[in-house]
Amino acid sequence: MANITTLREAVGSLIEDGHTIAMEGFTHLIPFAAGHEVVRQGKRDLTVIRMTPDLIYDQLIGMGCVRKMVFSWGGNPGVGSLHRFRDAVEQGWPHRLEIEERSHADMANAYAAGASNLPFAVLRGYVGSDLPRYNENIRTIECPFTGEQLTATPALRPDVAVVHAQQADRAGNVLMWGIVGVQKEAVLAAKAAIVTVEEIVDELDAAPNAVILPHWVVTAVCKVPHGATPAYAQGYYGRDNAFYRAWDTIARDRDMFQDWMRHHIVEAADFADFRNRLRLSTGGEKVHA
Amino acid sequence: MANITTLREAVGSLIEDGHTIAMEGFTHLIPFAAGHEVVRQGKRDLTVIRMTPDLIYDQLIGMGCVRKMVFSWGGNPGVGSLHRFRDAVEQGWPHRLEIEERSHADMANAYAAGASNLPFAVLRGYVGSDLPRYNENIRTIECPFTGEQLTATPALRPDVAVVHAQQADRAGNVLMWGIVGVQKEAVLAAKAAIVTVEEIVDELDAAPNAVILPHWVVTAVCKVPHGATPAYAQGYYGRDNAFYRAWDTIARDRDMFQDWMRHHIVEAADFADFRNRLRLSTGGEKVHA
Amino acid sequence: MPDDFTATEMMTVAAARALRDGVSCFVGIGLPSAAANLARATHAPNVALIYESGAIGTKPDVLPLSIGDGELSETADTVVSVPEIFRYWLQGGRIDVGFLGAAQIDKFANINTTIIGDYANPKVRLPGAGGAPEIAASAGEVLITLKHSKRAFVEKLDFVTSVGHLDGGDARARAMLPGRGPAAVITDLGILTPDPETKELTLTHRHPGATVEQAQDATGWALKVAHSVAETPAPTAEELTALRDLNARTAAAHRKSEAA
Amino acid sequence: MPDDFTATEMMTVAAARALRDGVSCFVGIGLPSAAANLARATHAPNVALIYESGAIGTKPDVLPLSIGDGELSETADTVVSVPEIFRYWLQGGRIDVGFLGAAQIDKFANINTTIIGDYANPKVRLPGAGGAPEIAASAGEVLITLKHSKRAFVEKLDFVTSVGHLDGGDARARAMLPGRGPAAVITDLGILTPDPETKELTLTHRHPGATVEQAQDATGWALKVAHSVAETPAPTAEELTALRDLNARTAAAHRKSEAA
Repeated sequence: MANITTLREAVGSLIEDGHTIAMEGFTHLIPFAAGHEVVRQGKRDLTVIRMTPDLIYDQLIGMGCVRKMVFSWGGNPGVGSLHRFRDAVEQGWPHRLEIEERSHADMANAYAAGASNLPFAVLRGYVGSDLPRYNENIRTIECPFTGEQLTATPALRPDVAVVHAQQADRAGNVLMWGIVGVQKEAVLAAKAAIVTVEEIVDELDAAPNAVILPHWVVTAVCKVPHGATPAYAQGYYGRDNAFYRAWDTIARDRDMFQDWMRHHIVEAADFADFRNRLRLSTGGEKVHA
Repeated sequence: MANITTLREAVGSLIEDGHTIAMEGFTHLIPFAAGHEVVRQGKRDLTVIRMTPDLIYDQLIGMGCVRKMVFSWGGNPGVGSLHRFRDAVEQGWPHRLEIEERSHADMANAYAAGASNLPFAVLRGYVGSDLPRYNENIRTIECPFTGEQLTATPALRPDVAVVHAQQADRAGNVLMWGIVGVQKEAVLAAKAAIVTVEEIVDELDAAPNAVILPHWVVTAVCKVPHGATPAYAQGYYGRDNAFYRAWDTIARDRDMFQDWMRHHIVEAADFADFRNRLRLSTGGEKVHA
Repeated sequence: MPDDFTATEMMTVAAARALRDGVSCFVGIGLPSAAANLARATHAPNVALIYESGAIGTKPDVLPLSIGDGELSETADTVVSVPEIFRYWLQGGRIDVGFLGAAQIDKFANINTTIIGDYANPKVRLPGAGGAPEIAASAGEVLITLKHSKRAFVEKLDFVTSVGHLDGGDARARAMLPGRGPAAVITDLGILTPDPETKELTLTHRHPGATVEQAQDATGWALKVAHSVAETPAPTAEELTALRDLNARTAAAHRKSEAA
Repeated sequence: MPDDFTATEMMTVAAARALRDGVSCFVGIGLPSAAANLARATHAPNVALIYESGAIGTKPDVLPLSIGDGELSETADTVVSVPEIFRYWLQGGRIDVGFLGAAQIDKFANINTTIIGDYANPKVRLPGAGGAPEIAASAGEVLITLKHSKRAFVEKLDFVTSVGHLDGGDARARAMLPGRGPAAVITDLGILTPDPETKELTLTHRHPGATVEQAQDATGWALKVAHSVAETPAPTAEELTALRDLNARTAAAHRKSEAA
């Protein structure tokens, strides 16, 4: 049932103001192109879920799209802080950001519970940690056999999951490989799923037991080459570590951030245009998608 | 830490009378060679866990090795009954067999809970079924968020898991592909694991995200070519459907069963010898392992 | 129209027709597997077949003898672990149709595959539950296929392994079961569907050559019969050819594997 | 013996030495990753490195900048999903050593990576928990490496993100925590290990050129000092070469990827 369409159409028709969305991809395959499209379409009042908010949510937060964020590690990997996230939490700019903070183990289990149509997940988590004091959604549950106290955490059930993958075929079956994170769980936990892919091929040359999302669990498939830039897509391109470092400067200052976002993303026609603008602004040449 | 050794040594040193063992493999990769070795060594008083007891446990039950069986589907796939299992349950021959009966979904979740070091699993299971009336280990648990009633089932934590795989490397890293069942979960849920393999190779040519058991979670690796016969090993040999059908006749009669087991398994030196005896008794030629 | 077909062929064809194209179908072994693969070979090329062994989107060219044959894995879109298939796919609500067989069935399409007689002291020990209790609960709807006989269609099950419509009416909804439950029971004599209100199985179709009386005689309770019982259209030439080809390929493949 | 090395090099070498060969090690990013990979390049070639991104048995030739670099996946024995890595491998009890960094640490090696100041009204919002709370709880033992300063080594944490020895003594055992907790804290000045009884961190080693007084001055509580404080052996030529080669390869790879 996957609809092979444009990213503009997929984001426009599936993501609504006020929705809960999960854009996943653990360092690898982060759906940046889709994040930009959400910014361009000016979505508002979103609850955004992501284990590692990374630059993709720093951009959404700074542009005022986000009401609440559910996350477990909010840094710029290998660089330092996410300044727009910090500014929202520390100074309430551009507005107050509600946060629900968990651990990686919790969120990974909570996505798996969502994919499994369970209302909660059970884990050995948080013993001795202060996190449960600040998150009433972290509770305890007793084992009915041993009496042990374990952690219960509510399943994650986003309205829309957004992930990026290497390939889809013409029916919309999706193949990803390498670090696959919680993408399958996020897609299966969600009511609808948008998948951007590097390329659409006639036939997926999948290994036995490969990570496949069949077309009938994907709502929309959109071809967006380099759609995970500045993250990486194994077999296609590496991580743009320089961009991650440059972001530290861009995002540190509110005005610089807004100018940069306006020029590179808001005023861009699409992700290919963003890549051209970025290449030009960093002294490179125009590229053709 | 995997010890590359003989199956005789592995079964002899790791499986003790009274142990709880799980020999898994879902139709594919059933560790028949290991089952024979347990019979040959005359292990007794075992609790045996397996989703689909198949011929491997029919043999153990008929030979009197088993005190209790935990299972979810006890038939001869595509053929009919497991006669030794039925004889034990219906007539108490060769002695009374204690059974703990669950569903596939329950056992799959319970292995996953064991692998996750949780005392129990939560599932949507058994609503309206009579099974919970006859298994006090099927209980209910309340979601601390929604109040929903769900099924709780105790984790499976065998003393020893036994599985068969296609390949290991010289360090004892194990690779399997195709239908992988609950083998990874059984191994990770167990205190010790024996893995028989078709071959030991210099280097595993594994796909990204392949199903691998690293050597440090495997206790013993034993090379046993055709070790899943009469089940199949993808890439190596097909399922011996004729044997599955012949078993219906062999196992239906107590004497015929005992004679067959004595001649083909108990008196065989090892699995290669079993295969020769089987080939000879079915009119074929002697094979060399 | 071919006039020469067996009751089993008619049953398989009727069961296959009950599967709509484009759905995801969790397939039990035996008759359900034959029907599901016949559907894929005829009117439902885009059905996604899922087996409890973990094969997703499998397209076997021959019928598997077991639920985990190599053919299922080799022709699948992918194969996942058994915990995953039950957690993410079945319980996760991704299965439109569950296709089951049974040893015993009652008038509300509850089924028994566990035991004949007393549980502690059984007359016949059947294989047991397998995946059925959760397929019956979680699939969007359930199709059941089994041969019609008084031994199978009983007033009271010796053991309820997997739920149909419980004691009828809105019992499933009250029990918070995720799926809608059995939509049809296809036998070698006809088709039974639950009454929209009471959920009691009602004979709506009789197969060519079979009579309402035969169906009633082969049922262990007073079988409800629809106001007007339609005759199931006989297998078309295309259906019969597809089914016989499938069976012939299956037999040849199994002979070959046994000779190997 | 090379006499020219930085305090960071000494810290990395000392942290690497703390990792025994043959263990399975769940590696945090940053200093722990450098130390673990240095260990693998020197005395611990058979250490199995696991990253929370799902890479198992990874053998990166350069240091990953992020926890999920392609280098980790390409050189791994296999890569599993993130739920699996936390469920089957960490919580499953398959990890011998967890290797963590921290922003703040207290005398019982509890750590803070969440917030400086008040949670609702923070002075500095740090990245947060990541995998640390469950690594700290479930790994067989924990190694922690961070630079020594009064800002980091505090009397009272602003927030306990991940447990060390709680309030000391047998508190971990009473809390039913699966792992034994922090076994050593390796800083740029020396090595602290928990007192066997009280579990209070105790300075047992000072690095060459560092003094006990420096360590005490850089600690926000009255630092307990072992009866006899050993001098950490300086990095060997082999260790320094391996570390510098690793850093040089890493810098070259990152330059190359940026130029690409």
